[in-house]
Amino acid sequence: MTGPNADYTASELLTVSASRLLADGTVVFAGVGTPLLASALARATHAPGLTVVIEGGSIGLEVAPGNLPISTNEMRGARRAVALPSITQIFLYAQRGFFDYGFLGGAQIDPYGNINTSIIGAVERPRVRLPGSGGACDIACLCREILIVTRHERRRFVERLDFVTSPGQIDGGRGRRGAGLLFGRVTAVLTDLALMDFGGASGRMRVAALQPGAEPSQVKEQTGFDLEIASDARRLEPPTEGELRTLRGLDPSRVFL
Amino acid sequence: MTGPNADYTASELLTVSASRLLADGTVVFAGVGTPLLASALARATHAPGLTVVIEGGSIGLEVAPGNLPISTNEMRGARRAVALPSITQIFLYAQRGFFDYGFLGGAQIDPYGNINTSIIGAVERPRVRLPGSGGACDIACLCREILIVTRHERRRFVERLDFVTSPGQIDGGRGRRGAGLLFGRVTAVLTDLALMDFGGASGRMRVAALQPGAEPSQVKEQTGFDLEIASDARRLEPPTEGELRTLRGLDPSRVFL
Amino acid sequence: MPERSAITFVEARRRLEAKNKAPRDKRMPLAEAAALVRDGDHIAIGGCLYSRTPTLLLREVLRQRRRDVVLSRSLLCYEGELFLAAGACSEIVTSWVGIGLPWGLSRIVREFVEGGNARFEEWSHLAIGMRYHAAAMGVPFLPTLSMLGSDLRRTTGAKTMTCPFTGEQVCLVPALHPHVALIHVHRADPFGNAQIEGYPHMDADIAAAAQTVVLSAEEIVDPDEIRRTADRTVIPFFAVDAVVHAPFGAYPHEMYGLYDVDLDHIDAYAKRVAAEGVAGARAYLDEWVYGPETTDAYFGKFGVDRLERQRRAARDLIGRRT
Amino acid sequence: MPERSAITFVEARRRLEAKNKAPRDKRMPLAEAAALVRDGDHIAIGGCLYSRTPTLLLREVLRQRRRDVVLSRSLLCYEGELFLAAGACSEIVTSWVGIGLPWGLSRIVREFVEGGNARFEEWSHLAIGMRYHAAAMGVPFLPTLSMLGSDLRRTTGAKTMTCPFTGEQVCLVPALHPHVALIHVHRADPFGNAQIEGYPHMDADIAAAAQTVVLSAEEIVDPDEIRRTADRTVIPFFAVDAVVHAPFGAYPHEMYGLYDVDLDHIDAYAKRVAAEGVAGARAYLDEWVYGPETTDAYFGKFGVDRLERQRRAARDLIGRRT
Repeated sequence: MTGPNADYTASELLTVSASRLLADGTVVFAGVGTPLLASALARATHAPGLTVVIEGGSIGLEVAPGNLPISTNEMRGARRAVALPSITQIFLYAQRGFFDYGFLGGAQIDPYGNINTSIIGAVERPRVRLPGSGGACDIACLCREILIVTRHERRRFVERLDFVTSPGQIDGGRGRRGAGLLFGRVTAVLTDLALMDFGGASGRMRVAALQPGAEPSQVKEQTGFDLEIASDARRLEPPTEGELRTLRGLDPSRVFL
Repeated sequence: MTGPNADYTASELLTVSASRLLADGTVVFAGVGTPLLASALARATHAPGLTVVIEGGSIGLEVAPGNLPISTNEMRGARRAVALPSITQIFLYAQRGFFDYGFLGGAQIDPYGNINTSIIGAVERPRVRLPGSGGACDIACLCREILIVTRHERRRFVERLDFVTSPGQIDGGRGRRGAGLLFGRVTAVLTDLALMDFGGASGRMRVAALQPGAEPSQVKEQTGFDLEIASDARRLEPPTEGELRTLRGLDPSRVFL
Repeated sequence: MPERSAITFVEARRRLEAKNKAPRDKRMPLAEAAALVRDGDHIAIGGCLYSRTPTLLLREVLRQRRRDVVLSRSLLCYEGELFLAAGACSEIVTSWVGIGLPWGLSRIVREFVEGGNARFEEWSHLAIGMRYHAAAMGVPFLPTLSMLGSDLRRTTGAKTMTCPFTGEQVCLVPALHPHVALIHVHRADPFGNAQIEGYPHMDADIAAAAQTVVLSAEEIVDPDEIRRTADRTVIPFFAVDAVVHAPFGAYPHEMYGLYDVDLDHIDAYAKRVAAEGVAGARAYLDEWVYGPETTDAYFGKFGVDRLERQRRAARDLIGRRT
Repeated sequence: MPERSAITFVEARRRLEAKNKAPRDKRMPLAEAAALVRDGDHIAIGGCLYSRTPTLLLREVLRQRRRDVVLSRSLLCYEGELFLAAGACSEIVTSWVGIGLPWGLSRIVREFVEGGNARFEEWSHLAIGMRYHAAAMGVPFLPTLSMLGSDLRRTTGAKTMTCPFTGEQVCLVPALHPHVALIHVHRADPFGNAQIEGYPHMDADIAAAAQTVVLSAEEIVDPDEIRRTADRTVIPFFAVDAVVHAPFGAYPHEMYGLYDVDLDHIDAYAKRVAAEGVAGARAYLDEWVYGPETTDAYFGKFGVDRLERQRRAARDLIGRRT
């Protein structure tokens, strides 16, 4: 996936570029895995004033390098937290508007950033029963900026979802407003190949920037729907030595990397 | 108000007979003053398993004799409490149905047990602006049994209210149901002259029992509306020595007696 | 919203999104924090009646001669009378106003409301709580079974609806987003993470509901102390805009476990107002609010012995906690 | 309610009104407490995923061979797999099911749901919380901005309405009143006053929402200790029906500050199920649930050293709480 001479893995690239999406002095609602690693990396690099929140009920946690939480509800996720409200309260803070960013992944993502983590096939008799929303649907409905971060695979980026678990831009345009979603929008879809947004006229997903070593043809080929490349598409900077060192220090045994 | 030879005051009589309305093993939502004294007296006499709750956010309090709370939100009301939830949570417990009894008083009470503690005169330009509902309207809407306890005065018991702060039986019959109140009803209106209920055919307040020394004529004369006396009206027992001793011990300086 | 000047649901969310949520040192002098209150603001007051009242903050708001504010509180104590008498307030939103049973009706509230010079918007106690809770939850309304069959439903503009799941009738109350919440707590760190002991009252919801939150705290602690007891934190820093170190910040009202209510002081005030009405409240303002230029001067009038007596009284009432 | 067998709003209130609310000693043996669960009951499980799970209570419910229960939980861990494999459960109500990222999809839930042998009713995480919260509040529904634009709204039967105050659209979710709540806490007195450290999860709402509440506690304390720290009580006794003294009652799941999750044990279970599917879960049931006749026998299989190791791990993670 990455350039031949790249000295980092695809998930390292993904995590580092995700961390760069997070501005200092903001609040990020992060799940475990890549989102939490990206958030911890951001805190350790350009965003020391970033506050991390996880859905189990932890505000301001500071993960211990090499001892990352595996679930959002466990003691490792409460490390150095400033508050431990109920799970319901955490989501109500999101609904109130306290959280700037929400990270999402997904088994299926459509051209408008809608996500399916529930069902492949029919609702009443699914072909594949996926784990479900968890907090994903809530994050998609309630956070100010929704950041979709995932590996770039053709089977994942599909023209039509079997089931919309987490609303993205719905059908583009005023889709969210029409559904009653007054707040929030998908501001970035980040993969190991590209950074995509919805800035085009069509309201569909389009490539705003390419990851180092990724070619437009490769991105299109790994996408299950017709994907526009912005004429002014940039090229993202590769991870720095410092970023990689810090990241690897956070997850030395590569539980999530 | 009480019999010529009575060796107790009207408010002592009222408090003692109020305490007898409380069954053991129940939960009472009490305001400060007579309700709290009656509840504490019940705990000290026939209902040791009575749990007292006050709206400031105290569950299971045990008042200190001679050091009674003056407000429902102060430290004296938290004495030996088992839980101190938020004010909102206390009322939500009431709404859920945890509280068996709710005590109410009132500046104006009509023949159906509806209560006014808000406004005498017109809403936009009141002649007398009373303190307001506090938790009274909530107690009237949410508790299982509403106990109205007050001095018996003609100006208080009126045919028509200027304002309904706390709904009683509304217009009798299915009045509460019609208003959407699925639960709770006024089971007793207790004064220093009589115990009244709504057991008659008319659904209006009627005398179910007379306080010691009180005569039907006296009760009618002190009531501002036509008050029926049940044919089987009983005579309430006077306070016992023990009840009076305990009660006076609770409020030796007679702050509320 | 029925009352004047609270913030609408959508606007409240937009303003919150625009706020700086960086954890930063928010400590500031009392005067600077109180200056975050502007003329015409809807102020939600923490604590309840004479418990955990942000007395020093309210005193400073009065000293800065704010005008035309709306005060909301679950139960409003005599701070309401002071704001009315000072000409600082023209509307109160509460479920009950007064000091307590022994003191009877508020003569000043009666004068202003009956004279048509102030508006008293009355909700049931739970309804006030539900309005703050709705705002804190980020929803435009909440349902309750209270106020059904009460004239309060009509006068407040609360609505009724039929539950689409059960067919039962419920009462709907609108979210209340104050411009400013003034809250006094036991403990806060410089970022605004706050902990309360004893009765939580409605403060956590008020803090999440308001656009601007001003905290005063008996004690400012190191963030590490908060992190060690994170499960006691009831207000997270990102909801807070200002932190003021204010020992005895609720006095003469009570602070759970720390000092008892000064009933002698309150009783003297009440007697004065019972006798002189608004003039009595204005005399109190001159003597206790406008007069003492500093917090020290204010507490000096009570005297150290009296404050110590009230501390001991609180210890006797609550005792050692484990 | 969309899911089978939860209690309706009005019925839930009636049943609660009829309950004995006397403060009495509710301590009883594990088996007796678990027997309060009946076939066909909707069981709400406290804690979340592998944190503060009422493991011993669930184990006993399985040992008593309950049938046809519905399980609801905010995030359902492998206890859901065990109930399905045991033939005890035909429906789960949750927002997510699995053990965690490293273990991938639940093979057993897939087999049962894809095979049409179990129903998986999925709500968003907040929606599950709002359903318990509505029931705890004693209202038939609550509004939320979540699930708007999601197919979950359609499949769950949640409704939408226009806010009568703002004209904005909101999603309404129905109250969820479980028949039984199984909750494990740090500390409870014999009456059922309960305190939790660390994450409160959704347990307080579940306790107020359910018709019957069964508590297990790491420690049974004297009521006076509760009274000294009343502001830490999250579940009041009048909501509780049974209290079981159960040290390590969540093991192999974690208990905040007391013992760490036993990932080795969980990983071994997961590997077995990944390889053998339902047969693997049944083998686990035989070895760890049906096999050990007593709690001692169950913990004997882990061994004292292992339990002590997990205690130390928790202390290292949380440290001393001043």
